[in-house]
Amino acid sequence: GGGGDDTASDGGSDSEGGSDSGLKVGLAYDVGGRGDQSFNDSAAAGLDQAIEEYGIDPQESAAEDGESESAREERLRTFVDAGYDPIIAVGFAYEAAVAKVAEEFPDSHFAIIDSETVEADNVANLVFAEEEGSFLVGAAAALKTETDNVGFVGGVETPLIQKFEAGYIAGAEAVNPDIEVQSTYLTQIPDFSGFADPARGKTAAEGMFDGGADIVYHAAGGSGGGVFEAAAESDNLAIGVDSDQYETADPSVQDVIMTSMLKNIDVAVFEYLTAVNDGEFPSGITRYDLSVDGVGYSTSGGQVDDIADELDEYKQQIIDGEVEVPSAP
Amino acid sequence: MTRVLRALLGLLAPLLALVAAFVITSLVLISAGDPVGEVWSEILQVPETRNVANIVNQACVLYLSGLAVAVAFRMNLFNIGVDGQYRIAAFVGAVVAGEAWLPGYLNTALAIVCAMAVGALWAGIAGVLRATRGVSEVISTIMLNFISTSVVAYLLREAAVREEGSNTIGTKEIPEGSRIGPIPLAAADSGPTAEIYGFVVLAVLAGVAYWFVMSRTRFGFDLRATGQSTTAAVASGINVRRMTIITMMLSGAVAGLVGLPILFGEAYSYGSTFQSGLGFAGIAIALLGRNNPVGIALAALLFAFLEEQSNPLQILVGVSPEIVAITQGVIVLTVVISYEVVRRFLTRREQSRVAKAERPADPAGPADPAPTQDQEARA
Amino acid sequence: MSVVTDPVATAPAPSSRSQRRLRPAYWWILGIVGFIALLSLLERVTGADDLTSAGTVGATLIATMPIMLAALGGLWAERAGVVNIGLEGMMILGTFGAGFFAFTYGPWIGVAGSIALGMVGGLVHALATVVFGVDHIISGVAINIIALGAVQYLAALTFSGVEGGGPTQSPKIGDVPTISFPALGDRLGEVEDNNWFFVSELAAIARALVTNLSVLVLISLALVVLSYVVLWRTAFGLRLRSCGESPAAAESLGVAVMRYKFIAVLISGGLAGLAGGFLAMVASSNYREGQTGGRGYIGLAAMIFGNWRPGGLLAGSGLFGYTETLGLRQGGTSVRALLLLVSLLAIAFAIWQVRRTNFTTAAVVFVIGAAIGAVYLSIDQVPGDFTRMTPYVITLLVLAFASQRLRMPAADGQVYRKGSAG
Amino acid sequence: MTETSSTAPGDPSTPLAVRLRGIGKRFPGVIANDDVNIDVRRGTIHAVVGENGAGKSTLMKILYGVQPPDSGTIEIGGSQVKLSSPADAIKAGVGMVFQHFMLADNLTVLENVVLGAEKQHGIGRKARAEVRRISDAYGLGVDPDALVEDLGVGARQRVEILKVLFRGARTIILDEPTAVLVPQEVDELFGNLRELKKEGLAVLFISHKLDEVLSVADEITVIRRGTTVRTVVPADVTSRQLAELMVGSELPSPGISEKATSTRVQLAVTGLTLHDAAGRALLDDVTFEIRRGEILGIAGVEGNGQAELVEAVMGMRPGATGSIVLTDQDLAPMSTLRRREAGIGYIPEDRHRHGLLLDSPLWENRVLGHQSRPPSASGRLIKRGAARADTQRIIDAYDVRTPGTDVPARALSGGNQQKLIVGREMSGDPILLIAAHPTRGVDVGAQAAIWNHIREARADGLSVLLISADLDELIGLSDRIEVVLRGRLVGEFDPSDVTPEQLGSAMTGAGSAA
Ligand SMILES: Nc1ncnc2c1ncn2[C@@H]1O[C@H](COP(=O)(O)OP(=O)(O)OP(=O)(O)O)[C@@H](O)[C@H]1O
Ligand SMILES: Nc1ncnc2c1ncn2[C@@H]1O[C@H](COP(=O)(O)OP(=O)(O)OP(=O)(O)O)[C@@H](O)[C@H]1O
Ligand SMILES: [Mg+2]
Ligand SMILES: [Mg+2]
Repeated sequence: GGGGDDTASDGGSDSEGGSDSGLKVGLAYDVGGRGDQSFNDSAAAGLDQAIEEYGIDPQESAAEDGESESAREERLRTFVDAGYDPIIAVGFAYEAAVAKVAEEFPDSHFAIIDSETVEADNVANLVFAEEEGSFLVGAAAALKTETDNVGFVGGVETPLIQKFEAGYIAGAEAVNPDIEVQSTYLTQIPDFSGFADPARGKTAAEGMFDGGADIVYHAAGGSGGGVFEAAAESDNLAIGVDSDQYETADPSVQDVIMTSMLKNIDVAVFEYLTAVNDGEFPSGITRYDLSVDGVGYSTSGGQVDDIADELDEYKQQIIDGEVEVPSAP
Repeated sequence: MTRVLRALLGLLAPLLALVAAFVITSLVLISAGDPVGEVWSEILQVPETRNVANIVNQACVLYLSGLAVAVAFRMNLFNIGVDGQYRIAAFVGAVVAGEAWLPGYLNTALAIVCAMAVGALWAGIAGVLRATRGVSEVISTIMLNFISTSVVAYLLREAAVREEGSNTIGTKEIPEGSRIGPIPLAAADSGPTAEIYGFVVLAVLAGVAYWFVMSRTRFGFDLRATGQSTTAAVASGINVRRMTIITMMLSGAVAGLVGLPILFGEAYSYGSTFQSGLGFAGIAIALLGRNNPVGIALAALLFAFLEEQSNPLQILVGVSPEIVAITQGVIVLTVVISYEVVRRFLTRREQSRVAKAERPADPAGPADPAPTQDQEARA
Repeated sequence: MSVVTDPVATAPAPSSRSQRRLRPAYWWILGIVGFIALLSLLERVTGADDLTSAGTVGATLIATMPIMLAALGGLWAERAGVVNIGLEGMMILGTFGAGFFAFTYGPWIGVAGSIALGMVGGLVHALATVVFGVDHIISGVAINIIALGAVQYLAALTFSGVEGGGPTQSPKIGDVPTISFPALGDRLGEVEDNNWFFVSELAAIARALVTNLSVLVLISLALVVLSYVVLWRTAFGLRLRSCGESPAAAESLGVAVMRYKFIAVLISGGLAGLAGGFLAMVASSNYREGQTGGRGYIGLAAMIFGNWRPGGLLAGSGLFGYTETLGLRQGGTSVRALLLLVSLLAIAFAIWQVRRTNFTTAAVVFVIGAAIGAVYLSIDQVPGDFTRMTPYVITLLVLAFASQRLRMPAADGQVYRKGSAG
Repeated sequence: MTETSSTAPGDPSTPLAVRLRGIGKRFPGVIANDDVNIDVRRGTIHAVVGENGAGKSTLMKILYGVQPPDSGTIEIGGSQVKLSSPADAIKAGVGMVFQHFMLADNLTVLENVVLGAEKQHGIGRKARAEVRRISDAYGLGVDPDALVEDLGVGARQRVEILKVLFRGARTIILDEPTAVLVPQEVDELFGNLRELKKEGLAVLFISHKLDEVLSVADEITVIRRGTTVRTVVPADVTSRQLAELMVGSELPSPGISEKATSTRVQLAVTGLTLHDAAGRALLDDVTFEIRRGEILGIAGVEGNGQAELVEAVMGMRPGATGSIVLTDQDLAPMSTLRRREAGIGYIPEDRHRHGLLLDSPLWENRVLGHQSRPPSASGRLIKRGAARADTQRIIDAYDVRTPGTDVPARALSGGNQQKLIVGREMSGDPILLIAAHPTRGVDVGAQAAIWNHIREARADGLSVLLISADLDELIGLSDRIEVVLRGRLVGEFDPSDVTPEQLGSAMTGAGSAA
């Protein structure tokens, strides 16, 4: 059977600790689904934690590449018809679908990640300040680089990924206005293979390392594995994205992951489900930014411990509004 | 007599294929340990009204794509580039419609014409390269697909309007007056989703036009003749180069329509989540429909049906919906195989009729075919 | 008498073919040397120093191999007269085969697994086209659909819930060994850094070849040579090619046409599968859904580009891998340098056309060349969107100038039925 | 039969090379062969004649293992054999040269020859030497490293024979080998055959040209409707008797041709010149006129510019210069279609490549080339009903044997396909007919019918440009003959007082122009 089923029910049966809340939660992933080692996985982690603690009854389904709008809508409707409530849509691709289906089913509840444009009483918008987290790892890169040259590899050139790029560049330039930041994207819309092509990711990163960079940050989903490999092979460093990739990466490349930009979708999903479990259905925008630790950077591996103070200072400045982080390059 | 037989066999072939696809898919499911019965009962259940609407809508889009491929196929040109053509055409159509230089439906008409023109020009590049430089249209359209991705991505970023806080970008929305209104499928209580694109009407018209041009006009005759034999076409006075360019452009113009039902009936703008990959589906559908307008329609409906019905598989049965891709592919393959079997049968009949006509005094008397001896049956 | 006919319809002039056959054997070497010299000149003029760096060469090798293997797969099938547009699907099967078998049993079994799964695709294609006489394009398209669906389905079945894996990707898989001569590499690196005209470029290439060179790259290159030897220097190859040139003639001489076609398509599938395996194991280190990214189609294009010859398809896929690599690495500067090259070549071509009194062609080409030159002068960096088009545009350009000399096997794509001899 | 062979033909004591007994072969609805009995003796040339579709090729394919017989036995060299593939036949010492050449154009002569027989001498140097040796021994003059594509028909034929000899065949089948050859080439071929005969080989030989058959064969077997009618010796029969044996009834005498030539010039070609890509002249300053009601025959060895001449007049060759005037219209700037509309009918040399859409029904083939004219079209539309009706008219008038107008052209035999083409090109009352090999591969009955149609139309004022490799046809039909050599017109002959031999020597450049 489809993977979502197996893993989800595994999680369910493990849930000794939680009281059986009887909640039926539907999770509609973006392309890639659970196991993409990227942001879908992050959402899945939040769900798993909720399963553990509240013993909810989950169901998952992933989008297919290039699918039609109606397929996304139908996915949500199928959840509704099958009695799932709430339904969490992972990714901005569901923006239009959630808007439409939420209107059709005012009694059901929805959450959408990465979109704040859907306005409805039964929709919660869980959004992130990716640029702020990226700012911090950009600053970290600038502090750590020995060549004053760092890189950014984006998977697919979308406004979302451009936010990562913009924050990263701003952070690097905040530390060193003269720093050179090389930046590239692997593919463009609608070719989303840039999130799944480690070979290209590796080539792009190698180009940056050969071009003088010694740290490369990726926001390229599955292609990021190639970036890590390129760093490992050339004795340089890389920065992970979304989750703490030091934890999940293969041991052979673990050491090159200096830090990761954390986008705590798991936290967002878990917090949302906690609220639901408590009987309230949040709606409207919840912004996960630095001030609530919705984004940040990871410290496992200890490679950024020596600059933690400087980074925390930047963090405070951003929270205080002293530093404005751009969200578009 | 033969016509009736032909029609019967024509129906038999796809049926055979469906059965074969059913069996093969079931075997895959069984060997993977998935619940075969549940999968089929989910897929084969009667769709609800809103699903019917989705199926028709999706089929409309696939139909146009299949038609675009078929136009070129009829001339033995293989337009793999419908994907790129519809993408760039839908983008231009969206920009034009979004700018709303003209009021109401004039704007719509202008956008449609622009989209078709852009599709035609983009495909025309491949046509010109083929006609004047002998470049295989297979390669050039593959290359043009990739190029159009970059071009559209670049232009989209230039032209995009981006809502504050949104992670998607898109062209300006088409004003209400220029949208193509939906056709409600059933009583209002089935909800707003049970509507089909108004564009379906245009798709049907496109199909009729295709049929008429191909089978009733001199242009269609020239096109088909060139497709069958370039050399005979040249000898009969057809300008093959011109036909190549025109046919590619025509194919591209139809490809230009592919994205428009979505654009005018649902999305109202071209953006990051616009449906992709329709051109490749069109190839399979044109092949499945044997370049025949009705066949293409049936193929498109079948594909759309399978897509729609498989969508909830993961949620309700726990089986990955990709299983229907196997079904679709197997159908394409088995349909052709069963047509081939039927064709051989008919050819053999034809042969024997001709032979009887050629030698009326044949001592064999009435035909007594001995199929076991037949060359082709052994092959 | 200005009526034009399709180039396909007019018989090719025999003399041009005879001339081509007389081309000396060292033509290739001369061409490569000339190309390197041209690039190193270009580097000096434009300052785009990534054009021939060891990194570029190494990445080019990696980017080239999957395309080349797919193209080689196409070559085998088409030389036997079967068009294989299903290369993409067989390649997809190969990526999964590598992912699954390498994960379960280790890298070499992974290689074997990718080949085996590719061959399964080849088997379906062979059954459909050779045995059932299905149109080759239809079968290929169907295989692409089936392969994609099957692999997605299988991956969801096998990798879900596995540590590090998921429905769309396998866990990290081991790689076949690589060969390195660090000492030699360092020496060559020094030469490269000295920036001597031509010598440094050669050193860069040599360095790429002695640094982290995957055994699979060597095997792939050996397969090209092997394919040439088998197809053009053995009786088996002659028979196989005769099935693509004139199956009726072959059958009339006792060649088991169906068997050769069948074998050829199987080998074709195996090579395409290996292309996928290479992608999963060497170019990256796991199976990922959508990993092939249309490289099977590109392989097909490279094969046509290479005139259905092993050397030619190597050049075609190399050009592709090279331009793609340039675009991905320091695309802005490198591709700008290429603009200068294209512009100058176009102008040279225009001048040559003037001498052959083709004034319209000359004018058109000259204007294009001049326009490209103007673009070159007016920008410092080519924007990212356009660097990514480079391989495709270059391929189109080269074909537009060279494709009339291409010649496919005479019976390519035709369905052959047994007993058609006579 | 001047030379002496080691064994006397017809001598029953000569050992048999091939003995066919009771061979039967059915195709769906057709009996291609039925109780065929033939004895072929060693050291003889044995001809097989019969109408189109009589079953000759089928029989030969059976003997060569391409198709299995349904019944009957085959003995080769005295022992019974079962041939289930050409490989078996080759092993048994049988070789075959097919009606349509079985050569791969893109391979070299050597590759074509060794294909399938690589075990004997490999595919390299040894094989090349062997090919040279055989070529020299039989005077075939074949270059092993030439590309087959670059060879003319005669040379291709010799390659085919070489293929057979290379495999050490003792029995050689030649299916209509002379259809595409000019007299000199035919003589060369016959010389080669006699050479083979002297070596003790047996030759089976099919031809529609009965005079040839009578001159070269030692024995002749006539096949009618799949059955052997009789085996005769050339000395005992005339070609007319042979023909009557073939059709099973008396042959109608061909109508006497009366000249209908007027003085009005219908077609005037002046200074027509065409070069190939390498700058070689394919047509060199060709100038001629055809008057109303006149048939101008063009004689020439294949490949001397006939095909180019026809295509240039039809407007299918870009780059041709010179003037072409039809009645008063200058054709030069016109497209092929406009030329057809101006009144040119065109019977192409290769009916499969240029004349037909093989997979389209007959009525669509009727439209081909007439898609802009009534009755098949009006304006931009095709009139299907009218086209069908007119196809039926052609079927009736030209005796095309077919069950209807909706069968695909591929289903018709060559002769019937040709009749359909002739009928189509004659409709719409053309003023000029360009006929390239109008009766190639067509049996005697159909041949006579086609000739009659051309003659009748000429009487009504049709001008004809006739290209043919069949010199008897050329002499019998033409009012005037021009000889073409290397793209130039080198001499004009009056058919009433020229012999094929004279023509032949002019065609090869040996004779001087009259
Ligand atoms: N493969 C086949 N399938 C069906 N019918 C066939 C096949 N081959 C031959 N025939 C039929 O068998 C008959 C004999 O054909 P064959 O080719 O032997 O004639 P032929 O004597 O060689 O004629 P021709 O003089 O035109 O070459 C024809 O009427 C044809 O319809
Ligand atoms: N493989 C085949 N399958 C079916 N029918 C065939 C086949 N081969 C030959 N025929 C039939 O045999 C008949 C004669 O074929 P053949 O090729 O001998 O024609 P032909 O009269 O010799 O014409 P041509 O001289 O143009 O070759 C035709 O009716 C054709 O349809
Ligand atoms: Mg015959
Ligand atoms: Mg014949």
